[in-house]
Amino acid sequence: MRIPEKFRELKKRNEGALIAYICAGDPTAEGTKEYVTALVRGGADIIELGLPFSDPVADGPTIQAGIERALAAGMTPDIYFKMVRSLKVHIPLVVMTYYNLIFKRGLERFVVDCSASGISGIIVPDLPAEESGELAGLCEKNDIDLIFLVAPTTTESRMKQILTRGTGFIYLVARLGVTGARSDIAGSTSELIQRVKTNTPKAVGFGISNGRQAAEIISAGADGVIVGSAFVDIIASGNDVPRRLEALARELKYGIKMAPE
Amino acid sequence: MRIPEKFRELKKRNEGALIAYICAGDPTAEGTKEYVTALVRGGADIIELGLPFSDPVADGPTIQAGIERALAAGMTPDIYFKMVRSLKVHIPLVVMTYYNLIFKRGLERFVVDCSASGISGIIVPDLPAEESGELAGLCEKNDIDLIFLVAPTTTESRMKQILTRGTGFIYLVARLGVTGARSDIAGSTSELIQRVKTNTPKAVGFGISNGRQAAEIISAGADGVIVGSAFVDIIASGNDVPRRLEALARELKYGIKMAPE
Amino acid sequence: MKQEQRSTKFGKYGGQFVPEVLMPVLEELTEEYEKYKDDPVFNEELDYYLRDFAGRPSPLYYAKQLSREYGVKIYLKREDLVHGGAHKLNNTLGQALLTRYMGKKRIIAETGAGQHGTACAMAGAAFGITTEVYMGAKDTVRQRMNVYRMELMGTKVIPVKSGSQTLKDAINEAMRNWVANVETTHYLIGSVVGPHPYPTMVRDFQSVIGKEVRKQIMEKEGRFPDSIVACTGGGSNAMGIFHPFIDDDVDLFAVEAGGSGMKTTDKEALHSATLCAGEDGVLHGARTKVLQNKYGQILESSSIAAGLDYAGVGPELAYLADIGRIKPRYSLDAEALEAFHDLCRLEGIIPALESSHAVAYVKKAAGSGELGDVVVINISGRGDKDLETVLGMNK
Amino acid sequence: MKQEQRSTKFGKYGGQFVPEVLMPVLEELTEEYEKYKDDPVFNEELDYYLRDFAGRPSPLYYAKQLSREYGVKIYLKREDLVHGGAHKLNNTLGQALLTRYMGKKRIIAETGAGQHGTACAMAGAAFGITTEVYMGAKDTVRQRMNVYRMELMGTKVIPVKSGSQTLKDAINEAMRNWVANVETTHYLIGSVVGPHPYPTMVRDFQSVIGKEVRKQIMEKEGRFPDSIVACTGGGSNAMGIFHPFIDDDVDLFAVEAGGSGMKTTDKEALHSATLCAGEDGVLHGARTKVLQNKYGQILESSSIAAGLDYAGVGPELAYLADIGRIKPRYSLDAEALEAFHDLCRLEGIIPALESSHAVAYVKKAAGSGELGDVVVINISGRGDKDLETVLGMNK
Ligand SMILES: Cc1ncc(COP(=O)(O)O)c(C=O)c1O
Ligand SMILES: Cc1ncc(COP(=O)(O)O)c(C=O)c1O
Repeated sequence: MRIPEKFRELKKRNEGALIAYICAGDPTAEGTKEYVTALVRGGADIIELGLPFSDPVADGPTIQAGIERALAAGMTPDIYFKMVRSLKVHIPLVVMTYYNLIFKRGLERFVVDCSASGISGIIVPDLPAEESGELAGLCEKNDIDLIFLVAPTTTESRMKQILTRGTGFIYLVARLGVTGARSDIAGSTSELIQRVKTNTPKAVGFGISNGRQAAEIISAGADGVIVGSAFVDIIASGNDVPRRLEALARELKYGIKMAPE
Repeated sequence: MRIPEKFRELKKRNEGALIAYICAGDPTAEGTKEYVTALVRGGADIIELGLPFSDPVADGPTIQAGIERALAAGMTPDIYFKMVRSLKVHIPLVVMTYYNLIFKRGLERFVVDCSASGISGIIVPDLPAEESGELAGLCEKNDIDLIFLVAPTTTESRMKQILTRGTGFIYLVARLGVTGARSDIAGSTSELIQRVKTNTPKAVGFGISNGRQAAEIISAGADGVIVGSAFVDIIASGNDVPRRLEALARELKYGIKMAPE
Repeated sequence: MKQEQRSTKFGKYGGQFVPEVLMPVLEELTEEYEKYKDDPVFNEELDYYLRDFAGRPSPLYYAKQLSREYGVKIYLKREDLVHGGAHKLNNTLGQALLTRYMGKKRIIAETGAGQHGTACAMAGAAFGITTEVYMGAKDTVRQRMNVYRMELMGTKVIPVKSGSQTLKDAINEAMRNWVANVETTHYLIGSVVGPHPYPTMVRDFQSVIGKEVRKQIMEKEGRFPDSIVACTGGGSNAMGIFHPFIDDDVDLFAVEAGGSGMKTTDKEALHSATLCAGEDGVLHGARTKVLQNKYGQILESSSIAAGLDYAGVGPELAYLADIGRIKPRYSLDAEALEAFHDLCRLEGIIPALESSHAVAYVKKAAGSGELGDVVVINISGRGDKDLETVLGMNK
Repeated sequence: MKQEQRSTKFGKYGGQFVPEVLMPVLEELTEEYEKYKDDPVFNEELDYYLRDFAGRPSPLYYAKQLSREYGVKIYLKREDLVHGGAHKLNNTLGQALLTRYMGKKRIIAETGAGQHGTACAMAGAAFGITTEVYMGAKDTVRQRMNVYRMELMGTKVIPVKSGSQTLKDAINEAMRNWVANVETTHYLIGSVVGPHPYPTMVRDFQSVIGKEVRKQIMEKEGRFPDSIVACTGGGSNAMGIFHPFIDDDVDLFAVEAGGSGMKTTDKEALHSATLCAGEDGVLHGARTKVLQNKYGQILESSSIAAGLDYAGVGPELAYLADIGRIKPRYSLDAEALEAFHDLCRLEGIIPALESSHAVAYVKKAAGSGELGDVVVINISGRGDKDLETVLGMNK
């Protein structure tokens, strides 16, 4: 399923999107398949599936640890695409990885592999718009969305450039600081949501871990909520993982649905 | 007994002098008395009694160790003079010490103490002739001999100065190197003995440890032989000390007496 | 060459491959650096600190005995005499001063063995700027003395307990902190690596080395050297001494760490010779040569010299190597150790193990004629920090 | 003052109190030194090594933050930047060069903590002269790194196993070796101590420090400082910076090690403050102030700074103190440690614990006005060697 389709479907139901991140191969490729299924059951609308890179400078310690577990267990791009192809889910899948893995595979080959394995979008946290021309062209050619991030610090001129180039959705970096810091959410995040003037859906990520926060984000005007570390934490615990992933997804999705206008 | 008297007496018998060094207070003041007696029994003609100084730069490791034992056992100049006064020997006693002990006591007081306790001569290895004016004057006034060292390196001009100032005997530094190096004795030492042109008796020291060496020194023209480390070694052993001191003195004196002209 | 300096790239290398949050601060830094780099007041103040605080100029010493032994005329550029014991301070003083001119209140940095961290601590103290250094928790134990040195100078050393607890984790953590504090904080990168403008800026601050050599060698030889040899980790001491000679007829040798041999596995390289054996990639914000496996995963690098032990290299060096302006070479651990001993014994100068790689290459190449008659070696630092390593190896 | 320099004495101090064997070699050394000390060729060669090898001139650094904290304008003379990390090399280069001019083939020296030994090793290697250093066996264990440093530079370190196996035994042993090898060997004394001509010669070689300060302070302040403060063990860094100002209106403070307090027993002093608390005596070849008991036995001295831990002091300092030209002062261990921390934190300079005594005195005295408005402190060395000591104290 393509991402815009998913957002259109949700819009019709007047519902925000839950975008769930986990790292492929953490702790095994088989586990990932099971967890994806659990997240879908819990209500995730889009799954971001991390393709692990050895030097994940844009990730926090929790996700870095997940990446390290995945690498230690032997995850590679080849295995990744094979595994994705074998997933039987009917929601959009997005690959999140660092530019060097794409660069090394060859941009075209990477995009074609995405397309062939049923991936709908690509997020590259260390690829700013300025450097993304070639990849964006290939994505367009192959009907893959190239998703960009914007941050509270993003200047107006860069914002324009990003909004012109980004498709699928815009990833808003909330910079929440400590989880649950309400005032923060209400402040800089809603300000950022206002600043991002586009018809492309806006999803907010970084530091969201429960339904109440998710609700606030949606209330502030976002079209979706991105949750990663909270899921990776559950995976790291190794304890009753599928059930707890599903439960958290359900709580988040419930918060999103119940968010006051 | 005064030193010149001793040398006159020996000269009459056509005999060289055995000058024995030990360190006062090594390992105790009582021990020293006993050892002096033993040396006299063995035939020593003059005893050099070291007054121990904390930083004996002119002494070798053996004598340095003796000095350290004496200091550790509590030897001081006060105890030294008291002990010397109590010695009942009828040969000349010479104090050998470093200049700082003399300087600190006061030159005059030191010389008077020597005189009062029956000491006939003073050797100060770190006091060259140039610095010795005041002490020499006091020695003369108090009938104490001030004994100087000459070395193979001593220049002619300094030699003259030393020979003018030195009384009692002239201490020739043999610089034998390794004990028993015959060629060395025959070479630089006899050359030095020739170079020292004076009527004052000449005694050769440093590195002599047996009768044969003593004999060679006397044969080369010396009036006496100074032996220190060999005696201090016996004391350090702590084993049958008085008897062995006496035996070594006897061997040395025998070598001296038997020396071919 | 001139044109490249305006853009963010050196040919196809360089650029800014960083999270979006950092793009604005890099833009700001680029602007501010452009503003001050030719500002007379800024430069006068920097020159003052380089002279009175760091002890510049460092001598160019004719190494008579070494020359005789190696069979080529050797001059040593004595960065080992710079305050802190290495060239690192040239750059940290420059960036710390810039931090003050930019009105920022805080410096962060990452450090591996602690050399760059120490240089940051010195500059931070000299300018009275709050300084925090991220260091892998394992490195803080291995390099306890350097941690202590930094702390003595008022720098907060933050042990990073994630991942392998070494340099790469310290970089991640410093980046994260920067992301969270971009407005107040300058991230002080220690070599000619990272996103634009760092490679250019650090090169410029280190160029004082080469500028001095130009004057000094003219005084001594009446001409430029035939070749200049510098060890290359990230490449800052190399670019610092090379850059002022880039348009001259002087051969420039970048000597990397060949480690225990030029082999790699899927996870690690036995060396750190990125220019010699790396492939194009994107690491730590820039496109450059990288030690990586077939998938693009970065390899663990290896070298007896902690300061050379890095899987990337400055993008400008990658560019200059591609166009043939610099010659990438390597020395093995054992060769560097031998050269270390040579310099100690023959000249009474204890070089850093990093710098010993440059010396070792001269030893190896002098006979071939490749270096010409007069060589300048950049002695990038002193080796007191390396005694335990050398001691261990000798036992 | 001029007249004294011709004789072997400074007033009643100095002289030559050594075994007869050494008198001729001292005479020879005096003559040779007199011959070369104003020789242009000798001096040009020495200047060359001081500049290109040792890294001179060392900066005179205005310590802004320290000045503010202590309340007096402070300049630091940066001997910590000299090759080897201390002023010691100024003297060893001078004497090693003289050794070559005298046609001698071998240098011997004694060392305590290893600073002077290292400086000898550096000079020996630079001039290609066989160098042997005597070191107490205990000190070789305590200062293993310095032993290794010397050995790396080709110096033979001879562990002395007699006596207390420390500095005093090393001195004895070096003396003995000298006595046995006077023709071929120069004994390289590391401070302004020992028999004539050493106190004069070492002072002259170290005077490069004060000569540079004269020029530098005129450039910076347009006038001489009100006072100069230097730590004093044997007194070489102090005499080196004082001597060129001896006829000027500048107050000169010689700061000794007060150790853990100014008390003594019959065997040992808790300090090393010879000028402050010593009495006239004769030690190591010269009449000077000495720490001694009532019989004249030399006391064990004590200080947190190994380089100050000596029961004697240069005879010229004793003389200058007697006539009131220099002011003897002391700082306690704890005060020196505090100043050490101040300088690290406020200026990013890690001083030797020796030099920290001078800093500490400035801290203490700045308020009294005794130092005037502008003070120069001689930072005689860097403190990297002292980290373990400081670390131990802090725990
Ligand atoms: C003495 C020394 N030389 C060289 C290097 C390598 O860095 P670069 O290649 O940036 O000069 C380091 C890094 O720490 C170093 O400490
Ligand atoms: C750094 C430093 N300062 C001072 C001294 C004391 O010596 P002097 O008083 O001769 O300068 C030493 C002696 O080793 C030293 O290493």
